[in-house]
Amino acid sequence: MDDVDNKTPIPPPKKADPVEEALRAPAPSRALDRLGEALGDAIEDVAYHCGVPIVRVGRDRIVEVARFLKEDSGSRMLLLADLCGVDMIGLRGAPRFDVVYHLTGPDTRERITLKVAVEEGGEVPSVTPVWRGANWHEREAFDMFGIRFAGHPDLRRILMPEEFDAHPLRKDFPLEGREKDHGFWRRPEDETRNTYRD
Amino acid sequence: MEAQFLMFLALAAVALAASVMVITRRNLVHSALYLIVTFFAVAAIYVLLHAEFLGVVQLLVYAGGIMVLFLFVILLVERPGTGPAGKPMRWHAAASGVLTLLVAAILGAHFLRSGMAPPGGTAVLGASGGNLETVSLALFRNYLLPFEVVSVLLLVALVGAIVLARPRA
Amino acid sequence: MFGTTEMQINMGPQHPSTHGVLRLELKLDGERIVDTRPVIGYLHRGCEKLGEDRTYAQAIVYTDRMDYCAAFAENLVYAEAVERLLGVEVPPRAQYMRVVLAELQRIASHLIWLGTHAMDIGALTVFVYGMREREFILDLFESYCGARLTYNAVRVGGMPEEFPEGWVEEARRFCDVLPSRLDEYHQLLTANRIWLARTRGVGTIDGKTALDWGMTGPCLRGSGVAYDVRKAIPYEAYADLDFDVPIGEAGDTYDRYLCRMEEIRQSRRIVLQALDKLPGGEIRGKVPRRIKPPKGEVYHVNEGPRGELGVYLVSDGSEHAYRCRFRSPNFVNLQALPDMVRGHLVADVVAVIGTLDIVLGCVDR
Amino acid sequence: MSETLLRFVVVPVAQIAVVIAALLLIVVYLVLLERKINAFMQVRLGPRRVGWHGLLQTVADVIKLFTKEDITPRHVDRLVFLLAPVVIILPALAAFAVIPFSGGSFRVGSVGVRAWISDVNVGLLYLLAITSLGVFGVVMAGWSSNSKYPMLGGLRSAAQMVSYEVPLGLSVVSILMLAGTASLVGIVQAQESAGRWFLFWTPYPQILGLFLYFVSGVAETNRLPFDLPEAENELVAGFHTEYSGMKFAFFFLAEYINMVLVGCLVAVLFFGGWLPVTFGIPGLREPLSNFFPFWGGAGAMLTGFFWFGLKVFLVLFLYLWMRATYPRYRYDQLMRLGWKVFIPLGLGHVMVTALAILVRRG
Repeated sequence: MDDVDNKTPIPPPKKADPVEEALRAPAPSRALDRLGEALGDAIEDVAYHCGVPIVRVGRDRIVEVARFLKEDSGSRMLLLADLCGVDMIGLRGAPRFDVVYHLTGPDTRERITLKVAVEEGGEVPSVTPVWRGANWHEREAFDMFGIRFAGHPDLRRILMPEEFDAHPLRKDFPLEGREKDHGFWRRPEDETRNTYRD
Repeated sequence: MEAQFLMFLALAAVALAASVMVITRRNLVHSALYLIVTFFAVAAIYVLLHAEFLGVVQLLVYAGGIMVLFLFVILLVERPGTGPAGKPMRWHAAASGVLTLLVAAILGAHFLRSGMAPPGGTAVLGASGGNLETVSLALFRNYLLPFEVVSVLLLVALVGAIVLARPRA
Repeated sequence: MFGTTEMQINMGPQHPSTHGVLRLELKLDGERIVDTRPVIGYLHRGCEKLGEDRTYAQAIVYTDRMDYCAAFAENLVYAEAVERLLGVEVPPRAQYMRVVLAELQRIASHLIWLGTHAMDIGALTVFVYGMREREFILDLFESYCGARLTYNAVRVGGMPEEFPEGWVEEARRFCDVLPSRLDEYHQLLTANRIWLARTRGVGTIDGKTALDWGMTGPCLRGSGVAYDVRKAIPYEAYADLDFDVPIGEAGDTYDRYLCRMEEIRQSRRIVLQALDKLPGGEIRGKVPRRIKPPKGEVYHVNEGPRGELGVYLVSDGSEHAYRCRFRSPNFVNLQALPDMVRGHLVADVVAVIGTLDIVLGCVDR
Repeated sequence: MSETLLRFVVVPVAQIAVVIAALLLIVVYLVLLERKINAFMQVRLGPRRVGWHGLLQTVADVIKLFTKEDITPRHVDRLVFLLAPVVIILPALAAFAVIPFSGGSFRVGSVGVRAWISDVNVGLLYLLAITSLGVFGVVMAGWSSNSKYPMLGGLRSAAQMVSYEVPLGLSVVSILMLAGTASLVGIVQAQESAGRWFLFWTPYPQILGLFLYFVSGVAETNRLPFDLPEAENELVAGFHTEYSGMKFAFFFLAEYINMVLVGCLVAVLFFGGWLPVTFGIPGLREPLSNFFPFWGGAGAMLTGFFWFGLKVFLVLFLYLWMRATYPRYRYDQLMRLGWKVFIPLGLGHVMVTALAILVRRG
């Protein structure tokens, strides 16, 4: 595992690049405005990138925020386009993971990104009650990062085999090499076998 | 005649052996398949007696129709490979023994009285030119009323089965 | 007297009509589906992990291997996402070229869907007919980029090559042939009583539920929701092109079938328009040799043949993506399968898998 | 050689041998024909490698199947598993015992030889009975495989065959009434003496009967669009999923023999068997009935083979055409079609035919 340097913060960009400036330019968002009015205290931070607001939300408030964005007549984020985890270990250290929600309003044609930070071994409330489609996404995030979702109906591995014992998208998971047996191919009767090569 | 008698003996032996298998197999599907063999042998005996129509109908109705339904029910109800569960009850053996003896006694008495010679029916059937006509004449002319009564009875049974099988609202 | 037990049956991962290595654990009452549990991951190759290990330009190759029936769409969305991160403008000619190829790819992909879907329902001939037209498109792609399946035909900032000589005429010729072939398919299927019996009222899902599951693409539009990324959040040159978005009403397999069939026609329309309007000029934007986007992140979507293709890239300022995430429309659409087949018969599972038009390479990534 | 021996042993055995050999040959080329016709309809070429235009392709396939390792899975019910292919192919072959392939006759010594193995007066019923036995092979195969897909296939086919036997029988009943005999030879002769096929019988042409018979026949032989017992896209290969090599070849063979059987029956029952196609022109009848007058009865028999074969081929072509055109029905739809459409139609058809016979008698 890499050593993580928690002490030195990432230095801010030295010179304001016009392209970068344009990328970070705030964009008007009706959904964000409505959210700010109704649940302003849940918003921890707002950033913009490529014209989409990125809203950092408190971990306990995510279901509330999600439900508001979906059901509020002004934002109508009916489509949970994507939900994924990000291992932030190389960017900020702790808390280790971000869970990222990409929402789309099919009729408002707006998009918004929500982010929730969670430490290793922590739990994020599941948004499956809000969008049923979150089910497999959350299972995948669990599978790939080991992020647990509280209240998920069926939190099992989805892409990796059930007996696999690591979380491959974490930054400390090696891309190659077979030093460690992750439980692949191991059946109860051949406990003696270590890897599938022998 | 001699050849016919030999064939009868062979077929009867097959029928009997298969029937014994039907009741001794623990596997329901095997029993059903042996029952088909029995039907086959009996149909062949009919043909031997120049009752081709009966023989064919035996196959068509019993082997082709009823046994398929039997198998269907067995397959649906039973899981493949498992025999009927539980031991037969003790009084079953006693009762079936008594009944077998009784039937054997009645048949034996009958045969002893009338002799083994077949009754002269086959000659009559064969002479009237194809027993399809004979049977249909008997059914639709001589015994029309019983025939119709039986059909109505079957219809009633059919309707009854549908009523029983209908899902309760 | 007698009780019946539910039957557990495994459909796949080796099964002729699960479109690859999808495995379904079916619970049956007779032939009626009580419950379905899709099991996926048999084709998981870790494309996201690979995308984090390779440079931005190298990672395009991996996108080919996800939806191998529509590799160009995957190439495109990834390249566009990187362009967004870089803040690079793509020259108009490249934009139109991309549209032409993307729409041809959509037609090819829909033809595969049509063929396999019809074959699952037992219509053998449609499959061969669909392949015949698809072959034409594959030839076009081959003469453009040299590959027939995994194209790698997009570069960050533009296109790798000009269209070769005579290519545009060939593409036009294809567009001329296509309508009569489409009529052939319609004759074979659209009014066929058996086809209607097998697809009407099968796998019905209403628009609200479909959105709730996150479904996109023709599967969503078949349920009457007119959400198409090409219209909603236009990218490339789509804003300048005139086309309709077909939507269904009932949300059943038949409506989705009609939707896709009409989409083929619309795609042809787009291709013809784009070829007419094809501007001159550069095909590569100003992209540095070493692609090092500034810190930031982007979630970019395209309308792929099977739905909303998304790419989420997090850049830490280096040559590799810090986080590379592919949003697969198949993965999301497949979730709704248990819902869509509950109470139907085994044969309908096959029809619904066909109508979802999944590609397992894209589901598992 | 005594006449009895000749009449009761040599001639029948020779006939049976000829019929079986011819059937096998026909099936081999029917398979090739199917592949070629489907290929033609699907803008393909079909087999072309083995022999001239692939003419030996099926022969090669048969050799392959027969030399393949014969696998019997461990979990099967051995006896039933081995018997099933036999049970399915025997009725299919036995049915041909009563099919009259042609008219005419020739003499071998003092014994007249006809183009049928036997002419029994319950021929039609015999056929119905014997073909209804084929279902046992399917059920046995499905059950004994002790595997879920074959089991479902077996169940489906039991239900399907039982259901479609009824409309099949009903459409035959009206033919029976028209001919006044259940002998297949008698049926053809009745059409000969009536001067027209039963298909064009006045005042009530048996077109509905033909439709019912053919469609039910397709359902009985498990061909598209009714090939549910072995629907490869749902049940992998249905009841014969666990079979391989020669045993699989038996199932395959039985399916095609049954197709030929349905073709033969349609020809006999509706198209006048070996009678020539005269388009209703009376003068054509004599010359078309015997292309080889100098050979007498044998010439007439040969000519009859030609006409009979032509009719059977037409029916088989229809089979193949349907396979290339139609999607597959769903199991419940198939049952609904059988019970709610075909059986009432068949009953009505019998009634109307009876009425028509009364009308004709005056």
